[in-house]
Amino acid sequence: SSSDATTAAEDAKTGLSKDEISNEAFKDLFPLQYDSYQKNAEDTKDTKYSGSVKRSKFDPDKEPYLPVLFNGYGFATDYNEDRGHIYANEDIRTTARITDKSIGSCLTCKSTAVPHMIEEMGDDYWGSSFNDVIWPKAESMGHSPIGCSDCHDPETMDLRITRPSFTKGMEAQGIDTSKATKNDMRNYVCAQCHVEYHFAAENSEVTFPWENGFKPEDMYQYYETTAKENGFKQDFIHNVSGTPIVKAQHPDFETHIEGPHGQAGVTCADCHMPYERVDGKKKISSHWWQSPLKTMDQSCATCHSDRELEDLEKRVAEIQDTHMEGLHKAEDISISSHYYVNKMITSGVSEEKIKEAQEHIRKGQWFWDIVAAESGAGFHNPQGGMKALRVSSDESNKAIQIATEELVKKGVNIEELKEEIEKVKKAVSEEKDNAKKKVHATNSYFPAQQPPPK
Amino acid sequence: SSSDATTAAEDAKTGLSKDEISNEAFKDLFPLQYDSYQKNAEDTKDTKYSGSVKRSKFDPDKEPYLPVLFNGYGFATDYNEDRGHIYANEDIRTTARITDKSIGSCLTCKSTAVPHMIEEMGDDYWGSSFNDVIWPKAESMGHSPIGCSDCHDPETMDLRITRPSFTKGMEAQGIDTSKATKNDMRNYVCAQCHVEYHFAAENSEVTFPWENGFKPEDMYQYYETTAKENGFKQDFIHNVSGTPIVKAQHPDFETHIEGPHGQAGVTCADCHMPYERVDGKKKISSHWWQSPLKTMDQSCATCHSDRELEDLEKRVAEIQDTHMEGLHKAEDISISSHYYVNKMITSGVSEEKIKEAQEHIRKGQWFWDIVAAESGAGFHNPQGGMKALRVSSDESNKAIQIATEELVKKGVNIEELKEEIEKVKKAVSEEKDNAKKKVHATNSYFPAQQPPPK
Amino acid sequence: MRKMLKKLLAIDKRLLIFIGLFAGIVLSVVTVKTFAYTDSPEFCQSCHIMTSAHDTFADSTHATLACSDCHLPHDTLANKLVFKAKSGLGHVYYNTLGAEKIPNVLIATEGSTDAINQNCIDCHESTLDNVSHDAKDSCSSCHQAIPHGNGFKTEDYFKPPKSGELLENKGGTMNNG
Ligand code: HEC
Ligand code: HEC
Ligand code: HEC
Ligand code: HEC
Ligand code: HEC
Ligand code: HEC
Ligand code: HEC
Ligand code: HEC
Ligand code: HEC
Ligand code: HEC
Ligand code: HEC
Ligand code: HEC
Ligand code: HEC
Ligand code: HEC
Ligand SMILES: [Ca+2]
Ligand SMILES: [Ca+2]
Repeated sequence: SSSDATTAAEDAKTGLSKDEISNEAFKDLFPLQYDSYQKNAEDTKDTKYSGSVKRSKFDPDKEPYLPVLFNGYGFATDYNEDRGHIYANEDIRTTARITDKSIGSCLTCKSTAVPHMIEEMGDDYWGSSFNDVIWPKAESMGHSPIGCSDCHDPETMDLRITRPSFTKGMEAQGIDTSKATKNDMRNYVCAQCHVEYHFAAENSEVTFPWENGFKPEDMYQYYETTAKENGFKQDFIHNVSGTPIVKAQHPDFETHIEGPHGQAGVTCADCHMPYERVDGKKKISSHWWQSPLKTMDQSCATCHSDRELEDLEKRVAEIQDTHMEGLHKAEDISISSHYYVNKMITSGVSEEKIKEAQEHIRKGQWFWDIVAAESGAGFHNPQGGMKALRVSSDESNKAIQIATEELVKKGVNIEELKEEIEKVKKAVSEEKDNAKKKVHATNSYFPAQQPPPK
Repeated sequence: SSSDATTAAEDAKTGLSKDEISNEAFKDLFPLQYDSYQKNAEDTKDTKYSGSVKRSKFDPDKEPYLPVLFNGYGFATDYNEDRGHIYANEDIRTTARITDKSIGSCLTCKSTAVPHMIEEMGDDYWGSSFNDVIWPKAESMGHSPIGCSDCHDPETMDLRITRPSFTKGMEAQGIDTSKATKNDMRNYVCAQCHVEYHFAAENSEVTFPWENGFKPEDMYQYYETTAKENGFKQDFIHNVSGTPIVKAQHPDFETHIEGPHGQAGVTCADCHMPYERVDGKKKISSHWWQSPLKTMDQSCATCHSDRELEDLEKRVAEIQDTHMEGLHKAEDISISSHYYVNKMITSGVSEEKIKEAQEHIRKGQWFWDIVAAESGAGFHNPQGGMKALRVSSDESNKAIQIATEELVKKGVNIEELKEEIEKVKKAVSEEKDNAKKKVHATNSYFPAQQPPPK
Repeated sequence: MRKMLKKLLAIDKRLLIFIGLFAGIVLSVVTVKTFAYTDSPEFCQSCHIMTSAHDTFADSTHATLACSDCHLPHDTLANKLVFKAKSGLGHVYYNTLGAEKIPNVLIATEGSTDAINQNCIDCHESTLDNVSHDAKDSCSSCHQAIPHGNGFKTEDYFKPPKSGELLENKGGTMNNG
């Protein structure tokens, strides 16, 4: 606050190289933050809807029907609860979603080597082979999983943005990130990664769909216009309904920023990196990123000191329960819509009507997925989440209505169709092997619709 | 807090009779509150979604399709924006919803004479003729519109409950209102009137459906079980679809109490009766009940002093815009569902299927109406409102799906049906005379379905 | 607080030194000057953990008051002294012997909230008497930000960061409250 301090601060330097990417190099200078960071490895507790236990999202108490909903895509094979930053490299190496076709872009949010690779390789980074080129290179550079240099300038420890995709995404909305305030930066460092993205058709660059805004409908509009014009049409063709689907991924920043806290100027770091007293008396920003429900006395009480924490916790649970109930309803309607359209295809309904129904499925899936992929189980934006689920159900229902009309015209028995859908769902949920659930999503009544791989 | 003060308070008496019901009797004793009350007559400004201008809810910028949605009920004829308490008697006298068949219960929330009439007449009060018995009696008793004695004990000015329906409604949920805290009372005095009600089948008593809770789904469950067992099946039969409909009314208390403010212990009076400095120096509770958006510096700023009021106002607008957009979508789907079922009836579909579809229409209409009838345009509970709209759309869509299947089987052209629905909506919205809009809701293609009056 | 004292008594010989030290402070209130000093914002702020409470208070409408105007009971002098000694004991204990037990977020204890509330009422009596103005358990239920509440996000947060400030603060001198 005093201007003397400012001058002093400007001269301060860590003595580290500006290219430092190893967490260990920071250890002696910042032992408190380094120790705090190490706790990311210890935190292995579940909360009601999240937490840090590496277990499958397909578990019966989570989202057992995802193998149907993502059928035809890697997310139907292997998809786990996320956990601490320290595991990022381990987890990307072991996921079955990485195959020999995977590209450099997949490392973008996992390793401290990425900014240097982009600098060195230019646009070649994005499309290079993950297994053959990018991973070995990162290892040889001595990288860390999501580490100090991803958020801090090693020379000055200033917060900084290291992923160009973020800067470009904000620019598309007219926001100049170089003018960011201290408060902004406490959102922005997270918003480099905790956001929805796709790979640009041209060069596989990680791209954020923010041109029209951060709301689900804004991003959908982007995918229907600019993305298509640039050649990006879908992430995958759905194996049940043949629909071109845009997969949503962790839009934590977009959701939060449009929610009650984001709109009030509260930032990710306020809840996920609360000040904590360590080492006797010193206060640091926690570098143990986890569910704030585990640290409510630090994460929430600073602002909500007038409320009993127990009441507040109950309130969060209410918000999340309402949200998750809505999510499961919307997913269920989406499942039906896929099978109705599968039946349209096998019953010889006109291409035109099938396409019309698929448009609604695509939109319906986007609007529940953008909510399912978000990590707060509704807390980051309660009204916004529920709105997305309302839109989702409406769209899936429209697909079902178009299908019903055409199927009855073709003499299809709708009762039988409904029974067959229930049978598939039963088969999927009874399959104990999570990796095999996806196999039961199609059968002789509902044959697979995905075009054979090129 | 100090025990001397308490004793003093206990002895304090106004000198007024315990049966005083005229506002004017309080004037000299409490000139500041009395003057504040008088301002209810002056406040004649609109806000974006509410305000105090007496104008039709059917105006194009409000809810032009209500004459379709309430077709067959008084609310399709005359329904206005509510305004100050001081107008309550004038407005009940002039509304076209009062006919020669109207009963005493309709005065329950409008006049200070009501508690005495109930005392005097017992259960005969509820069902007596409004025009012939109740209104003349209230006039002769020298009543006021919603006045001091409705909320205060005239002898002590203590807050009190004067409407037995409220006490009974709370009892059904196991809440003993005689144990209310001071804070509770600042909700309860309003919750005597600003709540959902129906007339009991047996004796027309004003009854609150709270047995299972305050959420829309809790109240709906009550109407599907206890109310039916007690003989209450519907408020009216819908003239387009023949569905037995439960009309929702002003559930402001139920909505607020389940929302973020209600759950945090904030009360109606905190926002709608903020402390204000009048007469140079003295502070009173404002008795000018109106939209708090007109007095944000008193109503909101004390609690939210850490936020810019402009930002807060923008936030309210965002919440309300999102909410009202969802409401209009849900209403639109509900309209379609009514017409689809009308077509089922005229196409000779089986009674059983018609009934099934009507069940969904009934539920769908309840879930948007409980939100439309609430006065905060979504602000009193943003997530809860959006959830109700999600459920509403899902139910209306189910009705449409059942209808589509059956209608196509009967060879009905769905495209034509959709066009006819658009024509009706156009006719309703083009009719300039609000009272005549309802006439265009039925026509030769969609004949009226209401049973002839008994 | 009572639990705290029990713990305190259960510890070791340092206790004696500690009590002696504190008794000294309490006794020295015989001089009016010391008494006034230990009431002042400067004294409270001398504990580095109080910085944020002080800073937020310092640009509030109540900046001309002493901390103790709010934080200590004023009904009787005896009561004030006992309260002061008790909570003072707590604060000093934390800062000397029990540092690792200092909570991450300071929240006023129930006892001190009651004292604070009575002080609000005492000062503002004249404007409160014609209106109950006591709907909630405490004045703070509505006046959430008086006098510390605006502090979590100082204006600083809404300016561009100063280069090097995190480095300078690496040991954690920031936001001590
Ligand atoms: C724009 C940043 C970004 C990109 C690009 C990205 N991820 Fe992630 N990834 C994240 C974030 C943030 C999380 C944790 C949040 C979550 O999953 O909810 C995560 C979590 C994961 C996890 C652990 C949890 C799980 O899903 O099983 C795996 C594995 C993973 N990503 C693999 C990949 C692969 C494979 C790709 C490329 C197809 C990829 N990531 C591309 C940001 C990204
Ligand atoms: C994912 C982003 C991220 C990573 C990774 C990260 N930090 Fe931080 N760090 C932050 C944020 C945000 C702050 C708070 C800055 C502020 O308040 O302006 C911070 C603050 C700090 C501070 C300032 C003092 C304090 O505690 O507030 C130091 C020192 C620091 N970090 C060191 C490290 C070290 C060492 C590592 C690696 C072990 C690291 N950081 C990794 C985001 C990160
Ligand atoms: C460089 C990319 C990147 C940045 C920057 C980043 N994250 Fe993450 N974050 C991830 C990935 C990837 C995961 C999942 C790791 C895994 O599951 O293996 C993750 C996981 C998490 C988790 C889940 C932890 C758990 O135990 O379930 C939280 C919480 C989190 N991040 C918060 C933040 C916050 C807050 C910030 C900013 C201060 C931030 N992240 C910055 C990539 C990033
Ligand atoms: C007002 C507090 C608050 C803010 C601000 C906030 N979050 Fe959260 N976040 C939560 C809560 C509460 C949860 C739910 C945790 C649970 O259910 O266990 C959560 C969950 C998460 C998770 C999943 C944690 C887990 O256990 O798997 C991630 C990742 C996450 N948030 C990232 C972010 C990011 C990135 C931002 C900023 C763009 C952000 N959050 C802003 C409170 C907050
Ligand atoms: C930096 C300050 C800050 C932090 C930290 C914070 N909040 Fe909030 N919270 C706010 C603000 C500001 C609002 C908006 C209302 C207002 O202005 O008071 C709010 C609103 C809320 C609401 C009501 C909105 C709704 O969606 O129902 C809940 C519940 C809530 N917070 C819970 C939490 C929980 C739980 C945490 C910790 C995980 C938390 N908050 C952390 C500042 C904060
Ligand atoms: C349980 C209390 C209660 C009962 C019983 C009640 N009302 Fe009301 N009335 C209200 C409240 C509260 C409002 C203002 C809130 C609103 O309409 O949003 C209101 C508003 C009105 C208005 C003015 C606005 C409008 O709707 O045009 C009229 C007229 C009215 N009521 C007529 C009636 C009639 C006729 C009946 C009997 C069928 C009746 N009321 C029964 C509580 C009640
Ligand atoms: C619709 C309910 C309602 C009506 C009608 C009403 N009051 Fe009040 N009044 C309240 C509430 C609520 C309070 C706040 C009480 C509290 O906080 O304990 C209050 C407070 C008061 C107080 C205490 C001082 C103050 O201003 O807080 C007086 C005196 C008073 N009202 C007089 C009147 C008079 C005179 C009338 C008629 C002109 C009247 N009231 C009509 C609800 C009402
Ligand atoms: C005895 C019944 C009754 C009680 C008690 C009551 N109201 Fe009302 N309220 C009504 C009626 C009826 C109307 C509509 C009058 C009209 O439009 O003619 C109304 C209208 C309103 C309006 C709309 C004013 C406008 O200008 O649009 C507000 C706001 C309001 N009430 C708030 C409250 C609050 C807050 C309380 C409790 C402190 C309360 N009411 C207690 C019956 C009541
Ligand atoms: C946290 C503040 C807050 C609380 C608490 C609150 N309201 Fe409101 N109320 C609002 C706002 C904001 C509006 C929207 C006004 C607008 O759109 O102009 C509103 C609107 C209304 C209206 C319509 C006003 C008009 O202009 O027509 C009525 C009636 C009403 N509320 C009654 C109640 C009742 C009864 C309660 C308690 C059961 C309550 N409110 C609790 C803030 C609040
Ligand atoms: C008596 C205190 C009080 C009053 C008066 C009050 N609020 Fe709040 N407000 C709260 C509390 C408490 C919360 C819940 C979050 C928290 O604990 O800070 C909240 C939350 C909010 C939120 C976030 C929740 C959401 O739904 O997004 C908004 C926005 C808000 N208030 C606006 C208003 C407005 C506008 C008014 C005036 C019309 C108002 N408040 C009046 C105490 C109050
Ligand atoms: C105008 C009255 C007033 C003055 C003057 C005042 N405080 Fe406070 N203080 C409060 C209130 C009110 C609370 C919060 C009580 C609650 O949250 O219930 C509080 C809380 C605190 C807390 C607990 C942490 C927090 O921020 O909630 C600390 C520490 C504190 N005050 C220290 C001080 C110091 C040091 C001074 C003088 C520099 C001071 N106070 C001056 C009224 C005051
Ligand atoms: C010797 C260092 C020191 C001094 C001097 C000091 N405090 Fe504290 N204070 C602390 C510590 C340590 C805590 C946290 C322990 C706790 O919660 O009791 C604390 C907590 C508090 C709290 C929150 C807990 C409670 O008791 O309600 C308040 C309020 C407070 N101090 C006010 C003051 C005031 C007022 C003064 C000056 C009269 C003051 N402090 C002087 C060290 C100090
Ligand atoms: C020792 C006397 C004293 C105590 C104790 C005190 N105040 Fe004040 N307060 C004042 C004075 C003097 C002013 C006028 C300051 C001004 O207008 O600049 C004031 C102004 C105010 C104001 C109006 C200005 C504003 O900031 O909105 C409010 C509200 C207020 N006080 C509330 C409180 C509350 C709540 C408490 C208890 C937590 C409290 N006061 C404790 C003396 C006191
Ligand atoms: C239910 C909410 C609520 C509670 C509880 C409350 N206040 Fe207020 N207070 C207000 C509102 C609202 C105003 C603003 C009036 C205005 O802007 O005209 C206010 C204004 C004030 C003012 C401003 C100066 C003046 O006299 O107009 C003072 C001082 C004050 N309150 C002191 C207190 C004290 C002391 C207490 C505890 C006994 C308290 N308040 C409890 C809501 C509350
Ligand atoms: Ca997790
Ligand atoms: Ca109104």
